[in-house]
Order: sequence, then C-alpha cells, then structure tokens
Amino acid sequence: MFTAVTIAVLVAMALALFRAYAGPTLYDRILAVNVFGTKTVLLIAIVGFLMGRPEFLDIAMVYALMNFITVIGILRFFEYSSPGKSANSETVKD
Amino acid sequence: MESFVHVVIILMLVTTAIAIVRVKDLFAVTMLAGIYGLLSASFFVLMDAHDVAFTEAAVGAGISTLLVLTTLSMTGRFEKASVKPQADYRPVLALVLVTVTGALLIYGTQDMPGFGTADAPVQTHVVPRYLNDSATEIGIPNVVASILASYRGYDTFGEVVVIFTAGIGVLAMVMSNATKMPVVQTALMSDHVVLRIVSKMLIPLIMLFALYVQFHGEYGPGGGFQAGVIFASAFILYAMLFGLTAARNVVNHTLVQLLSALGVLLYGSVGVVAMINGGNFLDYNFLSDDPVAGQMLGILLVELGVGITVASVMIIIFFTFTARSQKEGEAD
Amino acid sequence: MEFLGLFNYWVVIVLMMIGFYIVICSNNLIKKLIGLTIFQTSVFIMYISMGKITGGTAPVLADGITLYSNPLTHVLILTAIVVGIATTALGLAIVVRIHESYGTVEEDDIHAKDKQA
Amino acid sequence: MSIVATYLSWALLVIGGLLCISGSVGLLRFPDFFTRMHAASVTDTLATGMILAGLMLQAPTWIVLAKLIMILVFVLLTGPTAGHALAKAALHSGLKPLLPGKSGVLEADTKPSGGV
Repeated sequence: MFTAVTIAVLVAMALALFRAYAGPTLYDRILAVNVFGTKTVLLIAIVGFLMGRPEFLDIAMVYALMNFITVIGILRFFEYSSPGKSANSETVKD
Repeated sequence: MESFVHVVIILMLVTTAIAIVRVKDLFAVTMLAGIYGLLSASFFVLMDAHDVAFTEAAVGAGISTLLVLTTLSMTGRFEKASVKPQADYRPVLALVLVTVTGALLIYGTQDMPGFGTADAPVQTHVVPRYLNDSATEIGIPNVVASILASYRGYDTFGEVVVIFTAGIGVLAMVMSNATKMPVVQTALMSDHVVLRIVSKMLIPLIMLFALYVQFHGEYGPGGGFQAGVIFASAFILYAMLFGLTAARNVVNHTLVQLLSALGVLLYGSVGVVAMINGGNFLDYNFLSDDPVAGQMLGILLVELGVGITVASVMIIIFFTFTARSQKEGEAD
Repeated sequence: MEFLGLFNYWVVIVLMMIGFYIVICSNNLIKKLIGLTIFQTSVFIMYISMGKITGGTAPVLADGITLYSNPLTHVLILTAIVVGIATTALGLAIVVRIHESYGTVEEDDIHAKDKQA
Repeated sequence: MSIVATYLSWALLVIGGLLCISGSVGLLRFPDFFTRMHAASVTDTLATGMILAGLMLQAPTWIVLAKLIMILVFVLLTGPTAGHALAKAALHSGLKPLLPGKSGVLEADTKPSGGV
C-alpha cells in the first residue's frame, strides 16, 4: 500500500515538474516549486516507512521549512525589483 | 520498489537538467535548480545518506536559491540571446566536446563495480573498521558524526577554514561599507500581515529545531553543518520579512564576524588542548581521563564550533548580498 | 537490481556532461554558475551511490542491524556540499562585482568591452 | 495494532494519494494561474494531512508519531500561508483571474497580462 502512495506522489511530482518548466507566468513556476516541495516532504516520509527505518523524519521537517523560506524569498525578490517593472512589462522570450 | 523510485528520481533529475539547459529566463532556471536540489536530496535519502540529504535540502534547495535570486535582482533576469554570427557554431562545438568526453567516461565505467555490491573496493577499505569499532571507541551511534568529527577531524577542520575563508572573501568582494549604510526600506513586506505573523510563530520553532539538530547529531542525522544552515535560515527569514536594519539590530554585524572566527578558534583550540594533554592534534582521547568521555566531549565542542562558523558565515553572506542589492535599488 | 548495475553511473555522466555543456556554452555568468552546481551535484550523486549497499541501511548503529551503507562517502560529500555553497557564494560575489564594473554579466559583452579598453 | 487502525490507515493513505494526483492534474490542466493555485493548494493541504495521518496510525514508536505530528503542524502552518502570500503577490502584480464575461465564456478581466 505504501507502494501505491509512493507512485501517486511520484506522478504528482512529475506533473509539478512539467508545470515548473512550462510556466507560463512566473507565479506558476513558484507554485509548482511549492507543490514539488510539499510532495518531497511526503515522499521522504513514505520512503522512510517503505525502507523500514522511519525514525529519520527530521529531514522531512527541513524540507517543509526550506520550502516556506524559499517561497518567501522569491516573493520578496519581486518586491525588490519593483513589481510593476519586472512582473508585467517583460515577456517570456524562450 | 526502492529501485523503481530510484530510477524515477534519476530520470526526473535528468529531465530537470535538460530543462535548465533549454530555458532562457534565469528566474525559471533558478526555480528548476531549486527542484534539482530537492530531487537530489530525495535521491540521497534513498541511498541511506540521511546526513547528506539533510545538508543538501537546507543548502541546495534553500540557501543557494535565495543567493542566486538576490544576485539576479542586481544583474537582471534574462539571458541575452546572442546575436553574433560566431554563436552559431559554438553550441555544435561544445556538443561535440561534451559527447566525446561523456563517451570516454562511459567507456571508463566498464571497470566500475556494479551498483550496491558489498565487496566493492569502496566498502572493503577502512570502512569496516569504522563501522565495527566506532561504537566502542567513540561511543555514539551515528557513524557519520564520529567519522566527521573524530576519525577525520583534520579534514573537517580544513573544510571549516575553507567556509570561513569564503565568508571573508564575500565580505571583501561586496561589502561596500554595508555596516554604516542607512537602509531606507524598513517596512518591507508590510502588507503581508499573515506572512509576518506566521513567521513570527515559526522563527522560535526553527531555532529550537536547529538546536535539536545540533545536539542530536550524535544519535541521528544532524550535526554542526546542518544546524548552522538551519539556524542561519531563521535569521534570513527574519531579515526578509522585517528588513535588514531590523535584522542587523538583532544580530550585530561585528558580532557575527567575530562569531564566525570564534567557531574556527573553538575547533582549533580543542585540538591544541589535546596536544597540551599529551596527545596528537585533535586526539580527543586525551581530553578526559576516560577516552570515550573525552571523545564525546571533543565531538560536542567540535560540532559546536562547526555550527557557529557555518551559521555566522551564512548570515554574513546573505546579509552582505542583500545590503548590496538594496544599495543598487536606491541607485536606480 | 541488476540492471541498475552501471546505469546509475551513466546517468551521473549524463548529468555531469549537461552541467559541463552549460558551463561551456552559456554566455551568462550566472547560468554558468548554475551549470557548475549541476556538475558538482552529479559528483555528489556518484559518491553517494558508490557507498550504497543493496539491502543496507543508514549508518546509524542500532540493535539487530548488521549491514550498513558506507559512511565515509557520506562524510566526504556532506562537507563538500557546504563548501560548495560557500564557493558558489564567492562566485556570485564576483559576478556582482563584474556587473558593477562592466554593466553586464554576458561573457561576449565583457570581452568586447575589454578589447575596447 | 488493531485491524480497524490498519484499515483506516490504508484508507487514509489511498485517499491522500488520489488527492495528490487530482491536485497535480489540476495544476497541469487548469486554464490560468488562480485556478491552478486553487487546485494545487487546496488538495495539497488535505492530501498531506491525510497521508501523514495514515502514516501516524502505523508509527512504530512514539517518537516517530511525535515527529509526524510536528511535520503536520508545520505543513498546515506554512502551506496555506505560502499559498495566500503567493496569490496576493500575483494579484498585486497585475495578474488578473479569468472571469465569466457577458457571453458567459471565460475571459481575462483586462488585456491578457499573464505574460510574465
């Protein structure tokens, strides 16, 4: 049963990865990274049970923490580079 | 099942790396690099390297993303599309070089022992001794911590000095009288009330967690390196939400600089004390009458030194970068 | 587990070469640094996967467990990661200075400005 | 562990896994940022809660249980906060949600400013 959940989480990660690549807006990318981070927390927790040594869950904590800090850092980055300029006027060139 | 997860994660790593090559928006590149960090950390968990995963999660996905973003805010977001004619053949040449090198390396892997074999040379040299004797010689369950701080204490000392030097280097490069600079932007993310309140609740939790990681490192994954990064991230979070000036009021710039040196000094002093007591440099057996107690004490102090240095260097690096980017913002 | 035998190393090489390609081919200094990070991470992955023993578990001693993965590679890579971020920070600091002096972080433009001077 | 706890745990895990996938499909398929965000963050919180609760029922020792609870509290605090901040930042930067226009067809409120 852990297997099924692991596969579900992996599928979710792959979809989020695609969204991070495809964009189109930068907020989509931030959202995708956030979702990816949460799914990684779950994956670590489940893999711990799957491999029979679930006592190392501290790592999942760090993931949740870093996920939060990264999202805030990104938002702050856009406040700095004056959002009116960076968020609207430029268009994706790739 | 483990090998299935292994293959999927490895394939996702390759996909992310290729996506990084193709995307021109440097912001998106940074996001993908963050995902790459998360993925490699999950891979380390699968490979039983919990300590490494711990560090990579804090560093690769967290701090380095923030640093790159701060730099991007100074240098601009888009990679310039090259218009020169010489740019046409360059990717082809590079691709040929890369393919040839890769093919040679793959040819070289023919002699490598298969994945997961227990009798590979890596597993038979030195390591059995560490695994068998660590429990009686050092007396702590986490073998990674005992190798890091005791058996290979010299190495770690060197690494700590490298980190300290990098901190000095960053200061020398981009400091720009950052200490005296009047920072105007204090009410930075003032409209994010929810964010501020939740973060205020979280910051003490993060620090507590960092202390747990620091002092629990002998019994589970953790230790000075990880705890230092986590501890620094609490201050970074504070600085991001309440402005650099407020954060500087909490952790004085001079104090952090002193602390970063103090950590290295603490590490070195432990070694010197061991020498004074009649042993070799960093031979913790001589720190106490009972060798095992000496080892425990030595590892505790050394990890503390590592933690202090790593935390303060990370704070220094982040604060100097932020101060620089704010200065640039005002110049515009 | 058999087919994983060398596959793991091949993927490491592919990742390493992707990082290498970015370092050579990208014009932007920040992207070059990210390429360097990918290269670096591929080395980490190689070390860590060399230390894994099939059926082994994390090297934290516990009763009733006899087979542990290699702790030595973990130690080497653990310190390498933190040193890696420190050097990346130094590289970014240099990029910031270059941007201040030249007004650009594109390699071509920097060379062009150097020739003019 | 009693048989009820086992079945409950499996049920929670399976529902959590399904929510995971459905949220991510929403993230992939929905037309604009705000709908994607709705799909992703709502299911994210619920799925995380369910999977962690399912794991809690299987926890072998109390320390594992305590750590799982810590993670759950942490995720429940940070997830919605990050989502809220993200949506707010997106709205402030001028990204407009798709709204039903006069013809009843979804259309962007202003000129499509989504090209960020």
